[in-house]
Amino acid sequence: MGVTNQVLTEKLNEVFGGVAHLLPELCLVSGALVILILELVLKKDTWKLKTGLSVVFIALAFGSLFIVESSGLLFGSVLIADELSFTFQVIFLFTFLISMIFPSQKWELRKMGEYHFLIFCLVLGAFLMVKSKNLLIFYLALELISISSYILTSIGFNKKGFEAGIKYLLFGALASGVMLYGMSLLYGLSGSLDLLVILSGQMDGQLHLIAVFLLVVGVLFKLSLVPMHIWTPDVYEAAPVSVVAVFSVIPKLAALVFLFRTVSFISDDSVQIMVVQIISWLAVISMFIGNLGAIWQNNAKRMMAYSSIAHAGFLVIGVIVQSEFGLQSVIFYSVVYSLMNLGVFYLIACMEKNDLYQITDYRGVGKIIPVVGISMVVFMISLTGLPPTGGFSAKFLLFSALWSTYETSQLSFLLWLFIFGLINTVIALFYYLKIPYMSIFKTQIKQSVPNITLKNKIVLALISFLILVLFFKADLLFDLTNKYSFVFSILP
Amino acid sequence: MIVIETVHIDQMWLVFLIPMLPLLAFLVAVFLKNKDFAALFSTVVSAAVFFVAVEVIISHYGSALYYSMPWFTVGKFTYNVGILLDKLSLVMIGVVSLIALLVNVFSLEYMKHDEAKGRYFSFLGLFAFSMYGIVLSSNLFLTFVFWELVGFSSYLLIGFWFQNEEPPKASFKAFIVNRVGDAGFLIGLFVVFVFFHSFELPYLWNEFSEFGKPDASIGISKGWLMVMGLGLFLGAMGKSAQFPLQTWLPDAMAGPTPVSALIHAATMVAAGVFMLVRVFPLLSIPVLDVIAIIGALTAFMGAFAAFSQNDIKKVLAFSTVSQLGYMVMSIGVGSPDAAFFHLVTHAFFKASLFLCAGSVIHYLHHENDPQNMYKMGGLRKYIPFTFIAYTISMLALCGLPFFSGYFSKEAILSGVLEWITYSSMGGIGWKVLVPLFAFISVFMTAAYMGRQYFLVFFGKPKWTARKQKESWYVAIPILLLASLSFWFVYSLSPFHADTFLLEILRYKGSVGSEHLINPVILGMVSSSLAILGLFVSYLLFYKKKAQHFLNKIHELLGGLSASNWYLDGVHSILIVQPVMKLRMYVSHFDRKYVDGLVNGIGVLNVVVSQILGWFDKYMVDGVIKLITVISGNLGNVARSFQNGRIQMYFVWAVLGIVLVLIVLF
Amino acid sequence: MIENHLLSLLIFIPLIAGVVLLFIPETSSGLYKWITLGTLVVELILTLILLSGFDASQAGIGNESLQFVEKMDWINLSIGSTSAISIQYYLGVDGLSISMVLLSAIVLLIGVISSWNIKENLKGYFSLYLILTASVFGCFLALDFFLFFLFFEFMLLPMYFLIGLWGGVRREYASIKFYLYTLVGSIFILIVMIALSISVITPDPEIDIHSFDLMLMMDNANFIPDSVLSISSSDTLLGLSYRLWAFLFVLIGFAIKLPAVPIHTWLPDAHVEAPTPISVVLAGILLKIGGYGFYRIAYSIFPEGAYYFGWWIGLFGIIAIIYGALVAMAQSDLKRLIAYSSVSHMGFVMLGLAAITTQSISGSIFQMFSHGLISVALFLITGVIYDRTKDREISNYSGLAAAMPYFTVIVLITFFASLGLPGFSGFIAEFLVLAGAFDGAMSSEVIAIFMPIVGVLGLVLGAAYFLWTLQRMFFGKYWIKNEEWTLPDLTTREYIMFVPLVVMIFAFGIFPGLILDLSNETIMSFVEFVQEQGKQNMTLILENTK
Amino acid sequence: MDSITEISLNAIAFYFLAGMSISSGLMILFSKNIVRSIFLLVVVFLGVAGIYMISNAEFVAVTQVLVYVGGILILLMFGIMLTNRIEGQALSVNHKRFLPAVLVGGLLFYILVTSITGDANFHQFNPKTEIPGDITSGFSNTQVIGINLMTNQILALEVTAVLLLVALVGAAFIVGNKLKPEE
Amino acid sequence: MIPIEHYLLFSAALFILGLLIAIVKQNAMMVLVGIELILNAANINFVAFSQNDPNLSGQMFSLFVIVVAVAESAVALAIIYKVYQHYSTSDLDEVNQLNG
Repeated sequence: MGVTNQVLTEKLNEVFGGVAHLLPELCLVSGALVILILELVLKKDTWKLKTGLSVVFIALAFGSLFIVESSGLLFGSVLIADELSFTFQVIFLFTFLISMIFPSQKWELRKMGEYHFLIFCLVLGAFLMVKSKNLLIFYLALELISISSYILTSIGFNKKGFEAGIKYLLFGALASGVMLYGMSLLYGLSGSLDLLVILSGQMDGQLHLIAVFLLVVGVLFKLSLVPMHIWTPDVYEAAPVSVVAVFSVIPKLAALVFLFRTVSFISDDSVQIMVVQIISWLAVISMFIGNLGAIWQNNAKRMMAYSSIAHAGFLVIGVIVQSEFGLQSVIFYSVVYSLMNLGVFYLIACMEKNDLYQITDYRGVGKIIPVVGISMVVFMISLTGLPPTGGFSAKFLLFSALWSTYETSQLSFLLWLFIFGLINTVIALFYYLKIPYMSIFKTQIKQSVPNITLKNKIVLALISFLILVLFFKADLLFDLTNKYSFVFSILP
Repeated sequence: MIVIETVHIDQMWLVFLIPMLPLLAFLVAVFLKNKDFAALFSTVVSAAVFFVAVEVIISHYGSALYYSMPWFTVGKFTYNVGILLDKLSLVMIGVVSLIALLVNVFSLEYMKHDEAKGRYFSFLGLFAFSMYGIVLSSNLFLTFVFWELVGFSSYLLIGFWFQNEEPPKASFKAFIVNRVGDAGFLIGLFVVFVFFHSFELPYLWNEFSEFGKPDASIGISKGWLMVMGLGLFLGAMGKSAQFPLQTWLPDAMAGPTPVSALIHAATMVAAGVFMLVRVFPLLSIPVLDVIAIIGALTAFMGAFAAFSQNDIKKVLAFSTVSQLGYMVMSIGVGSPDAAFFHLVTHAFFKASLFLCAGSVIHYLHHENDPQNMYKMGGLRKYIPFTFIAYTISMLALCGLPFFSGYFSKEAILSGVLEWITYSSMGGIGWKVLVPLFAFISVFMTAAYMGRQYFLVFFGKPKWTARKQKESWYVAIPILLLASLSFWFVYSLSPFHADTFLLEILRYKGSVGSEHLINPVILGMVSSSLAILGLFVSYLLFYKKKAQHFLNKIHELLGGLSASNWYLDGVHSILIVQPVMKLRMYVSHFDRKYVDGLVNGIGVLNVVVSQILGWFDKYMVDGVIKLITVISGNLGNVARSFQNGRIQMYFVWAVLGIVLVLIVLF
Repeated sequence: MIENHLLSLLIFIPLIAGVVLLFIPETSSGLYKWITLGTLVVELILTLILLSGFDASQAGIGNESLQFVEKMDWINLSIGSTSAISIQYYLGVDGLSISMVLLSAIVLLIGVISSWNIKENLKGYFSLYLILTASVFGCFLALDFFLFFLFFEFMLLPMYFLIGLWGGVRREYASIKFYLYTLVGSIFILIVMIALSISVITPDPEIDIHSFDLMLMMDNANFIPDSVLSISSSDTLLGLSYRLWAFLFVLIGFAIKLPAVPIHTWLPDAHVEAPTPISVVLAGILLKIGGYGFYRIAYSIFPEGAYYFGWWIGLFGIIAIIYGALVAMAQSDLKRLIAYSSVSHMGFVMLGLAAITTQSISGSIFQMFSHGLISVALFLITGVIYDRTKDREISNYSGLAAAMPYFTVIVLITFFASLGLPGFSGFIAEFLVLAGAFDGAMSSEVIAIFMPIVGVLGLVLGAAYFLWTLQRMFFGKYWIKNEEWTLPDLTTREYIMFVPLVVMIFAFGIFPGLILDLSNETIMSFVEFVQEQGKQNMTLILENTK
Repeated sequence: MDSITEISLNAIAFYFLAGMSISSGLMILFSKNIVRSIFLLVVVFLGVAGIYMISNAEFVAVTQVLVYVGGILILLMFGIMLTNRIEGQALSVNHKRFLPAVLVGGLLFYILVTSITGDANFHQFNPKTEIPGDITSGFSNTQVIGINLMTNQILALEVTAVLLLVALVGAAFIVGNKLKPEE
Repeated sequence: MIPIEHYLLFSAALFILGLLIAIVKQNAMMVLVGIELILNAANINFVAFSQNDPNLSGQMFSLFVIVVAVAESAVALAIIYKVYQHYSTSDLDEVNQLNG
């Protein structure tokens, strides 16, 4: 027993040695708890205080991200901390921060402590997801994100919110059930819960492939990629706009990172190609469904939901490519994507503040308020992927990576992905342009000038500016990611 | 063979004045708003040009001077601007400048009261400029440039009275028909360009040491040689109104009459003949055959059509067509010298005839229908100078001895006979039509001219008399021109043309040069034909004999003649209507199919209008529609998964998974 | 000093002016047009300085032919440690672009003058106009594919808004149609651009620097040996080598812009709905970018495509000539007619290109220049009538010459210039194209002999619809449909627009050397390059992909 | 595992429990009576717990009984009570989409069964040790679980804690919030 | 020992049953029932496989799954309750204001 105790102690030391590396996560948890307690203690409407506290904890988490040594395997190798997870954690915190400074609505979410608490937990889940290397941790992270999301969807406390909440929940539960089933099979087939061990082994037999795919299904659910995309429009339409902004960025990108790891861990080339092929067809279908579905939408958020389905298709190109170039590009794309989505949802929030919900309500707004008009154009052009915006650089880099992989591998589905992906840019123009079209070409029906504060304008201008900078000096960001030659080195 | 001498610009500067002065007149008339001054200036310039031309002719006659300078360079090929001053161009300049001067003087009176006199004289200047350009140019490219410009100024002059219904249409037609010819010219030029790499006439002549046969080093096939020749001839057909492109010329009479005299009788229409004479060495035998038959046909058709015209100018116009046919035919039979000779004589007497007609019209211009011959009559007493000039010119046109027409017609006819003799050695075929038409035309020419003569100047006046005298501005030009139709201008002997005009070409006719037929006999035959023609018309239109017979003929052939062989109708059916239909079809095609690729799909689709409503309910449109319809429908499909029922979402999701799993295997 | 950055100045002056306009308060809105005018005058002056410094005798193609080069690194993306993507700010002119630059300066200046009576939202209009100006210049000056693409795409936005906000009744539809078509085209180009940038590396042994340098792309040696776009690649797609696909894609991309026939339908709509100055810019310059792209990108980078697809390019050129003319003849709207005449005239550009002879290619470039000027005048003519009556139906007018004699003179000259009357620039261009095409058809058999012959027919048709219009609208008895319309003759401002145009159309017709000499040396090298390299590449490709 | 013929008590129990569970499941599927379905669900859960029991997973089995039967089932009953107006008649549920459900379900089942009975290679099931074998040797299953929870899976445990907190707070928040935003 | 394939077949059957229930039943609570069955199916696999695993990772996993299932059910119940308040039904087909 003594020996055992000693081994156990060592084990415990090893495990808890990793705690220090979880400082950012701890900051998030403490932020969540502090605000929750504050909510219980303070009864007054103190949304500014709560928001301020959130921002402080975000800042703390952000700071601690830079403090902790961010590399290696943690907690008995259930977590990977590397630059990849680091980058995405930064993106998550940034998104969180922006969502905290969204224009205040009539139904102000930020006065509820639970709102802060839930977003903290959601971000925590995302943090864990980008680091997870173990199926169990991944499952729990996913559920953490999911359960927070279900509640956040309903946080508007209106009819549609609850409807969307239950739909999201049931669909999510089904998806995670299916994924679990796949996980259980994987466990049986490889004898481990460690992702690397599972995927780097020999893979033979149908069941193995089925299991891998069922695992991927759960990821696709968060990524809102076909066929697990169906919940997206309903949820985006019903949830409050700042929540949607978070939804459209954080869970999606977290899932993307996990998917990237999953695919890159697969050591059997033929299996990897098969999985990649499946994903690339799904990506193509997603682009089409997303873009075509968006065309006739009139609700701005619902349209953006379809847009995010389409963008999921673009994002997974980074997974499909499986090269350094692709990884750098997909990071670039993710940053630009977050910026664009935050910008658009910020804009939508500004409009909702003035009771403008439908795209047709936006008539003439851009004409009256040029900042809104210009930033609308910038965002939409960027979402479409046209120069001179970051959206173009991002798509351009991603497709360059795709082409270069195609050149070396000569896999024909990559070419189709390449072509269909670019064709989709044209389809996308139809609906993206609808917003500036309405707001600039049409004349206003309501006579009152929408109330857009200076702060709103500054934020919009800033985001637009960043998007433009990411075109004109794309290397500022791209070169930052250049040192990330890590992911492939971690493979045995 | 006259050696062509390349000279320096210093020796040529005077020649440059010839085209440039009219251009100056044009610019002055355009930019100075004083129209009287413009008219005067134009006349002065014409006179100056004439004197310069005389000076140039005197100083350079007998030599062949060539000057060329680069215009622009593309690749290694240089397009030149140059002057070729040989006997041909010198004579032509003399003819053009003289007629231009006289027409100008005539116009001073004729256009006296016209509001837009300034415009008229400016156009005349532009025309003269372009015409001199054709005459003087040393290369085919430059010729083409001026060729088109002549067409343009003709367009302007025909459509001078643009407020009326007819002139714009006529000018439109003239230009388009000319363009068709020019298209042929262009193709000819391309062949020249591709095979000879030069447009310079002296160079081209050198390449053809034997007529119609280029040096072997050129490497041009017979086929291309023929294409080249026919192309160039097509150009001439347009300008010189040869079958089937002659329809524009009668219509062009809608322009002012002095213009008809200058352009549509003497100069511009002669440009085609002039050009053919210039490029004569380049034309191969098959091409010449085509030219001959087309010319003969045109000569006959024109003469035939002239018969039942009531408009005084139209008769002359058809006569011009016929005479141009003569000239072209002459080239075709290998007598370009005769053709050119006839060009010169014809220029004078036809210009004179037109001016006479102008004088008549001017005199009657208060009448209701001043150009209808049946409303004239007895004019000889009222405008005696016109009558005199007309008589002389008409006799010249008929080809009677003592007049210039006799010489030139005789030269042509002898050429034709030589040709038919020479080429029918292997049996007589269709070629016999050429002399046949040629001789019939002599008779017919005299007949329709007689008709006009008697209708206009004899009989009882059918108009209200007034006191008005012929102005000297009118009388002098027509008399001068008429006097140039006397035999002594060209040859001492009234029966035998021994004129320098038949010697001016560097080359003689390609066919044998000895006279196979006695010129005197030939002259007698042709004169008797002409006299017969005049006599017949005298009986029919002066003595009013055999009116019944006339009516019969008229009934039978009047329509054919009056409508110029229904050529307009034929053109309309063969070309205009198909093009008009085609444009509607193509436009419809464009709208419906290219632009509306998807209309078919659209019609099938009930929801089309609803779908399109997003942009514009009533757009009838295109590929955009294709995309909108397709993507709209697909969009609906994409959305139809989203029926809001969560358990259906389950079904779709699981179905998706199952499908992927099926694909996996 | 100024010579060193002349090209940048050409691009940035209007850009800065456009931004400055945004900060001028609405109260002094009268200032906008003057600033814009001033900017464009400066542009013209700069262009003239450029012309005076341009050495037309400099032969060669590729790097050695470039002048006023400005080159610096712009975006450097390092991928891992082994490769990088380098995007350069690379400007320069050579014989292919210099005449287009001149054309842009002229047309854009006239565009401003014709914008004088724009009434609403002046600030937006003129700043968009200036941004458009900048991107037009950028497009012609850029030698880096990425930079070119940036300007090419960026042109769409101002154009979209200019048509959509200041256009006619169906402006919104027209603007979105214009945008979509051109975007489809640019997607085609983008595909090739991506593929090229991955295949082409700077000759630098250290690491692979993927480059967008258009000059590098012209040399087969700069392609990564086994990349699919390299000449040695044996890969095919549907039986066609990738290089040929790439050529085809670029061709389609620019053909939409040109526009070639089956994909031209955006043009009539965009023209009809656009305000006059925008039609002017659209017809005068934007269409030329399509043609310019053919030379600069399609033919230069993939010369073998010129041989492989030459026959088809020629055929589509011919179809455009005839088809455009026939459809133009059927139009009842004057502006639509003129729009279709543009389709017809741009067909000559394609035909000239297909033939690959010095004459035809010079002619084709000269045609772009000349059509630039003539179409501007044509659209201004429709503008004159539209300004007065807000109606463009041909059948609603007759005998306008009586009411507007001076205007009619301008119309007459312009129409005749457009139908190719000698003495005007259009004739020289069309003659060169057709002569060259004839030569090409005879000597190299890239195109068929019927093409130039049918092209000549196009000249007849061209004359037909222009003169018919002239006859219907301007001659005959004076009659207008609506008694209330007043049709005064040209105003001073209109004279200021028309007279220089007519003078230039005339001057370049009399002295075509002014333009032709600028590009003659370059074009000779270009033709030689395309012919030699094209044949060589063609045989290599056929061997490799056997 | 070559001893399929070797019929042990375990095996009999397994097939009995499995059969019971599946038949109860089928009855749930076809029954329209909600209350009956819930009780049949108890049977399924118990059956599954039994299978855990015979598969050396006593702790899981107990948890299953406690949490599912004791917790989730009660929750479900509450839910049904709260969300259905009880007016005397039996609580019933409508069935829809039977055809598409059977279609996709059948297909999926077919795929799963063929792959399970096909070439799946479970016999070489050879778990990679995550803790040195000597730690777990000599411990009972429940003890091993305990050690694991405190060492390897400590992070999971903590995350689960947060997750439960979220669910708790969230559920209370959703149901208990008194704020009334305008619709 | 019971062959592992039999465990898998059993769990597969349960999985499909759960799926069918989730799709077919109109009542929101019954859908949850179906999902619980799916989770149970996964758990059976975990437990079955962990028989050979000295670490018992599978059993651990199934424990966590059970816990998460509770949490999920709790939240689900809360939301279904609110939905019922707003829609006066727990029939999911009638809860479809959001579509398209």
